[in-house]
Amino acid sequence: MSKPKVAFYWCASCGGCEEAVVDLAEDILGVVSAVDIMFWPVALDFKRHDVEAMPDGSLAVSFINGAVRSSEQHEMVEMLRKKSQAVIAFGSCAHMGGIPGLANMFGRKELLANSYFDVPSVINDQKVLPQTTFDAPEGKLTLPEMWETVKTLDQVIDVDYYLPGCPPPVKIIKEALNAILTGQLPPKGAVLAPDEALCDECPRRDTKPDKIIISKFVRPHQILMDHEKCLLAQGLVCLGPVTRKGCEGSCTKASMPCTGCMGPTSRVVDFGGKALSAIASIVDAKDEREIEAALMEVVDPVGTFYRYSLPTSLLHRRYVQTVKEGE
Amino acid sequence: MSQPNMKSNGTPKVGVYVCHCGINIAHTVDVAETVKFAAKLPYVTVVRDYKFMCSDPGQELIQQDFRDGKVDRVVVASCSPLMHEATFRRALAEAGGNAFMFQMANIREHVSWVTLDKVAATDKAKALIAAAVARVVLHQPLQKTSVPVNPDVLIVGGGISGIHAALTAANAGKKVYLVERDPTIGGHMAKFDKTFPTLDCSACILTPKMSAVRSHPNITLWTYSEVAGVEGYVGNFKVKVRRKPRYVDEELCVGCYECIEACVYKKPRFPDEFNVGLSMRRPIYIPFPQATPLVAVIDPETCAQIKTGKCKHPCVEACLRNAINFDQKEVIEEIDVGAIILATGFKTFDASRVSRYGYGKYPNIYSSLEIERMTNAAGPTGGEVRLTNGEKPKAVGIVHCVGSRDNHTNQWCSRVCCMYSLKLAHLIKERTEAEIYNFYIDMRTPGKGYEEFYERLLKENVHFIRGRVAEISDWAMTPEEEGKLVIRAEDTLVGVVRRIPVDMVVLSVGLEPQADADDVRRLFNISCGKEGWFLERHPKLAPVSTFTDGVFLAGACQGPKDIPDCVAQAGAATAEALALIDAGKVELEPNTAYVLEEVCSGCQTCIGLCPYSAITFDKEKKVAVVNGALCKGCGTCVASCPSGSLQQNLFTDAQILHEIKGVVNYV
Amino acid sequence: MSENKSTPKPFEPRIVAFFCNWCTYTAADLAGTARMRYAPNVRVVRIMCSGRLDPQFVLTALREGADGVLIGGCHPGDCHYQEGNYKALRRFSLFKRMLNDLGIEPARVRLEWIAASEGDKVQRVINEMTEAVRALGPLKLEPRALEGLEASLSEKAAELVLTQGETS
Amino acid sequence: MTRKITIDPITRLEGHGKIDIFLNDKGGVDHAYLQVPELRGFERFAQGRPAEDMPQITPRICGVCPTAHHMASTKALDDLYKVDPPVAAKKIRELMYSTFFVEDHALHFYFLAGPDFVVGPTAPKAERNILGVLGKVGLEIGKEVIGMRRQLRDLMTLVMGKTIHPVFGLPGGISRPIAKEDQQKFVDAAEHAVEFGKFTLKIFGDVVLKNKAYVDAITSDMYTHKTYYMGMVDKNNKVNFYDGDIRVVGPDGKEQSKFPPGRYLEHIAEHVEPWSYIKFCYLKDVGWNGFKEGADSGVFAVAPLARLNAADGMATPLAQEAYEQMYSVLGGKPAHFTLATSWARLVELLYAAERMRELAKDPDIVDPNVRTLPTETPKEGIGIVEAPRGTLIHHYVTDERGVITKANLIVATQNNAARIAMSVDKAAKGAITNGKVDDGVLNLIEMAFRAYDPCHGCATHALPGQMPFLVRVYDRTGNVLQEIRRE
Repeated sequence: MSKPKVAFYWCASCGGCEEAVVDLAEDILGVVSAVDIMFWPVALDFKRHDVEAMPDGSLAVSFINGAVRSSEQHEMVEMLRKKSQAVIAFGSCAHMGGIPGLANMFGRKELLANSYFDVPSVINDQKVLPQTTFDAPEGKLTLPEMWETVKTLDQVIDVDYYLPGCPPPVKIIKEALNAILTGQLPPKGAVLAPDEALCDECPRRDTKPDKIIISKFVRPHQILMDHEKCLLAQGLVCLGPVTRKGCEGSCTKASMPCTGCMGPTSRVVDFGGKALSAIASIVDAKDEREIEAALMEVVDPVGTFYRYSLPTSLLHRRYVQTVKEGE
Repeated sequence: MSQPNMKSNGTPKVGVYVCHCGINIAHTVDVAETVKFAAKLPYVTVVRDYKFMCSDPGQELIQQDFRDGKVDRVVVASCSPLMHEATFRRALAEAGGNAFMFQMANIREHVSWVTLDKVAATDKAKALIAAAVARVVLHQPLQKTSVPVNPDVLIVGGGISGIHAALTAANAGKKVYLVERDPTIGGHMAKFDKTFPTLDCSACILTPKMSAVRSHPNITLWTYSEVAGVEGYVGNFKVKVRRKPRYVDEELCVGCYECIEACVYKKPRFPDEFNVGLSMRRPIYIPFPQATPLVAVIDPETCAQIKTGKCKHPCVEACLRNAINFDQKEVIEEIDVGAIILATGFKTFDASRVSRYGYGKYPNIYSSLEIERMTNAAGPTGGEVRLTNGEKPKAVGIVHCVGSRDNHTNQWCSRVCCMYSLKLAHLIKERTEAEIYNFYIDMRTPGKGYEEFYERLLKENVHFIRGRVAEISDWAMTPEEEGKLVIRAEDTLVGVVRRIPVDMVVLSVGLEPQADADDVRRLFNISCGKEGWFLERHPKLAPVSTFTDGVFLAGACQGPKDIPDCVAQAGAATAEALALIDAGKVELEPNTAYVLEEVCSGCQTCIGLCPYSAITFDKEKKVAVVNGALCKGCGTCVASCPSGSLQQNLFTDAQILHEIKGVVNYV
Repeated sequence: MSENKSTPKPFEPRIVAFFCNWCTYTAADLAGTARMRYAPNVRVVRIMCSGRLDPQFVLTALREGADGVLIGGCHPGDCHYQEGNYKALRRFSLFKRMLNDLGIEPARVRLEWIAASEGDKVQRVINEMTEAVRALGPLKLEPRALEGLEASLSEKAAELVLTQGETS
Repeated sequence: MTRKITIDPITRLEGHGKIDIFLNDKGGVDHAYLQVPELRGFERFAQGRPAEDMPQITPRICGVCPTAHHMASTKALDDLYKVDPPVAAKKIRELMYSTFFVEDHALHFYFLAGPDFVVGPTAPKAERNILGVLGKVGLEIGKEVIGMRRQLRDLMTLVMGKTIHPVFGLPGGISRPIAKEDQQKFVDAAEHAVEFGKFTLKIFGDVVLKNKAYVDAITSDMYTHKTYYMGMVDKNNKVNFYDGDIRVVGPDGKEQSKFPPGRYLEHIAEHVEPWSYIKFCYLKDVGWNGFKEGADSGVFAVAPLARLNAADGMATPLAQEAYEQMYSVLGGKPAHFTLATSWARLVELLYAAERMRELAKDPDIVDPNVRTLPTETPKEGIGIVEAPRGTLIHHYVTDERGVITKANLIVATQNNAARIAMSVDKAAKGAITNGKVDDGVLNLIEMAFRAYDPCHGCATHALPGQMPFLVRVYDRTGNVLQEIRRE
């Protein structure tokens, strides 16, 4: 019986997810022997027309990381969708939009203007902007056009499973691979990580006071953290209680609060909304002014509560008229 | 909309029943249209409309469909759930269903009664129906839990209402705690000489009840005390009572007055509260001869010993029973009761707020309460009505509606002023033969024997002038007005402005909520109406109940009342309390929170948020645990649970989110 | 003459209200009993306490098509459950900042303290808010997914909450 | 009528570079353009975020060198709050950074550039990958490489929280100290790394330098540009990755300028072209004169070879040895041979290992005091480090609450962008004659910029640099005559 065929693919991502796969280290050899990797741009030779030539559904699984930002990425993932029995959104960007998703707070036009006009090191008197088509003396040059909005993988194609994390913890990747190889997958749509919040496996868990009531939230650079005690109890906005476990508290071990890259549990429909609710509720103040003072140091609610998940927020963003460059 | 949970429910079969409520709904909402609409909603198997769903035949429609297996859950679109939710839940249960497989759409109070535009009203009704259907699809069968009721009763306020309630409950064999703020019970009624319309002696009918309270084996009387805290819930309240030190041992004192006579203040020089300042008392005093308990009390504000510690305190020596004890401290009593009756009464309107009536500016202008004391045989003047110069008044004006029916002060009618004004007119005339002028807006004399009493006063040649008094001054325009108080008012019957010179004016002040009514209502977690009177659960159908189960209202704290009404209501409130107690247990709405143990991460966010300490942390399982008996179902913890691992029966995230989807995306 | 056809229907705001059972919901009943007329644009979802209000509810309402959300709770100190309204206030104070950063006008999401006796306030607030939102116009949100997937997304959300709705 | 060859990332995915080669009728190359087709706008959406989040947000620009972004960002925060971290914090940061360098340089040599040198540019493409390398050097070594990498990354995880996207950097220090009992692990790993560095250089010597074909390739004109070079140096003008001044030398190797990070704007400017999303850095005081070589063109290079050119030597003995050996073979400083970058990288690897060893043994690194709390009101901060791929600049302006109002990020590959474009053009011109393009030819072109290890992920906040290729050769009517693909 032939080995299952798998593909790894990346969209708008940082490459950290590929690195995470490489971090399987010795185990990667095990994986390589258990499956046929048909397609992995970063590491192996492959041919697009080979993929095109594959019969639909001939790939057992495609692991796709990165947010989707352009029609070209869209084309590619749609093709992979056709060729694959299962598509797994790999990592925070494919799962929830990830950090690049924060770009949805702004228009593409703003991004371009800022990068090519505003930053102090640029000297651009002619106000030159990269053009989708440009007639060089020798001929026509083209650049692909970016979408106005960063999208998650399941906002452009149907996704079977999600592997959360920025990047997904090696342990979670291994377990997912095993589940696939042994055919022990949960129902479609599931996130391939435990459905409990991080506190459950956080090394600081047993230091929690009986009641967590915060008189004033602080930012990490404002205090010397206790290296044992619950970070939330120290007044830091730690999203461990909101966030899926699976990383074993890699950030809290380093005395830094959880920022939520593993995303919410299955029982939460909007990560940011829920996180905000939990954090605001434990403030120990009753009148408006006190409350605002207590929450003052949460200077950036969107960036704090939707750090990795803005494109999946229920609001998503206000409707924007897509603008062509230069307009 | 997504598939509901088939495992536990099977495919839902929703029955939708739209009520016309006569024409209350049907007049504005196109019922037929909503029925057509509802029929298309997912999982709806039966849709009916009916004139009055709450009627027996209406309920029978539901029950029949259930028995026939046509529906397994029900939406009724009619009035507010606060009105009839219980009715329909019962109907469903009686038919063998589960009472909580039910949801109500409020298309009367929230739609037909507040909307003129029929199209808009129908549209809104559809939205609410769609929401109810979307939600009921996810309902789960639930069981009510019940907890035992503590049979003891707390009664707050020792006026006639509180006294009557206490005696009634005690006579029914219940243990009663009666808490009164003043040193004695009796309230306002104890201050009156006579009561209208029968003119029987107030003391004669009240004092026996007062001493009955004192001596009743089932009644614990705590005067000079206040409720300091209330916790718990219907059937199981935990109450803290603060007993202020009176510096006289209640058990030892026999009320012999020796200590009072011995006081270093040979002459009484402090305003006497009971006589509303018309007379003076000493720092150590007994409010009045029939005070209950008949125990002296020392006023720490005025007692030299307590203030300076430099008093020879002859009172101590004077007391043969060594009852006086300056070391007495405040005591907090903690009691458990099953029901609470509030009978905290009223205060009278401060006449000086209407400056044009000259109260406090001119001599011989009195509030009605002051005259009540003056006319009282046991009062400061021994029952004589006298001017400040000691002479009898030859002409007295009685001004009605001072602080009542007046947009500048209080809008409401105080209900008792007309009658007590007539009573005072009679008493003053009886004692002084003076000419009495009543200035009234309307004479309001509903009540047994009241109109007859009015007739009688007319025969007694008391003058009645219909018109609101404009001003009272000492400004004389004619010789005969010299040295008199001149009442200027329009006589609306004759249509002329009249100036009536009198020697004495009685201002018939209205009734107002107690100054601290707002604190008290918070203490007992009930509401006040806009005017500040305690809010009854329903003005007609639940006039002595409040929105807080187990807390009942008696007397004027709920609104102005005369003595008969107060007593009647006290009886009613007691009956409600007894009904609650004798049922033995209370059923609790099962809308409690619950933890999904298998997925709770033990983050403990919820624990500090529960106002009832109903959530604890299981150190073994490392999960939060909700104590269903303590949980009141506010759902705060659910909204705060960071991982959605806490839910609330009847208000799960799923149910509410579906209701929202339904209410917005109903077409 | 053909103008009538071409002119679109005037914008009618859709507002979802979350009313506390003990105060604002009762007040709304009172307004009804007193036959106070007010704008028909608000649809009420009853909750036991403003403290039950999860910001996810507001976000869901807006995502589903509401142009505004009104939250009604008991006056400070009056909460039937002692402190639920303070929790609502805490969440709201941070939430409105976040909405603002996301470009949602403050007037679209409003928190009001309305006592059981204040039927007239229900009337006033609903009329005010309806006009305020009407003035702002429809809340247009970017579709979260490409054609076709939007539905399946909300399905998914529904499934998620359902699986947990079962666990009672 | 010109023909057009497109060398395009097979995935057609933004972030991969894309090369268009225009051929003239004689089949020679008119011009070859390297395009970078994506922008993610981190600089824009950094605005409104609290500054202390930057060390966690900016690494998402690139998951291959997140530690570099993390460090640059953290140093920018020190400057922003004008706070000086305790000695232990500084040393631990540099320890981590050295560890990262060893690991990253190793990855590049063995996995990415290695195939060209170890297996050979003209070897069959199927062998020209990590497996080929292993075939040549033996599986044992392969295991050694993987094992080394894991050992180092485990230590990075221990201190930085995560290796991919670290979290430990804070203004004024780091989030938590190193436990005494852990110090030995670092010492062991460092010793191991030094051996690894030596032995990697040995492989390079054996396999590459003993092969005349390579040495010729390295020194061939096709891979040579006489430009300025930039790198960070310590006070003795020795190479330093974590801290120091920026030094620029001219094509003649003489110091052109030397400045502290805070003054970068006086020396570095960015030029925009309409045909690429990447911005091209140049020396401000020389000016932009197009894609040209020489002293009058502001074009300059960064990354290993540039760093070595810009410095007077290495701060550790073994590395200094290797440094001298390299220049003696290459015929002195500065070396203009692009392909020598891989060699320079191995010299740096050895330096990083030695530096790691020094720091690992330093008693200071287990001092519990690793934070100085900021007291100043934040305003503006600049942080510069040497990323493996070259000079990396983070520059933030904030309001008084420390919320970013402006951010400027200049990354290694932008600094190299102009020179890379020139290299590709030159290599194409050298490699393609009579319009014949085959696999070997393509590799010759690819080698020209792979040596820079360009990270377009960093450069445009798109994806990291190793690009699979598609080459289409069109005839006059635009039909595909020839198609060649490769990894």
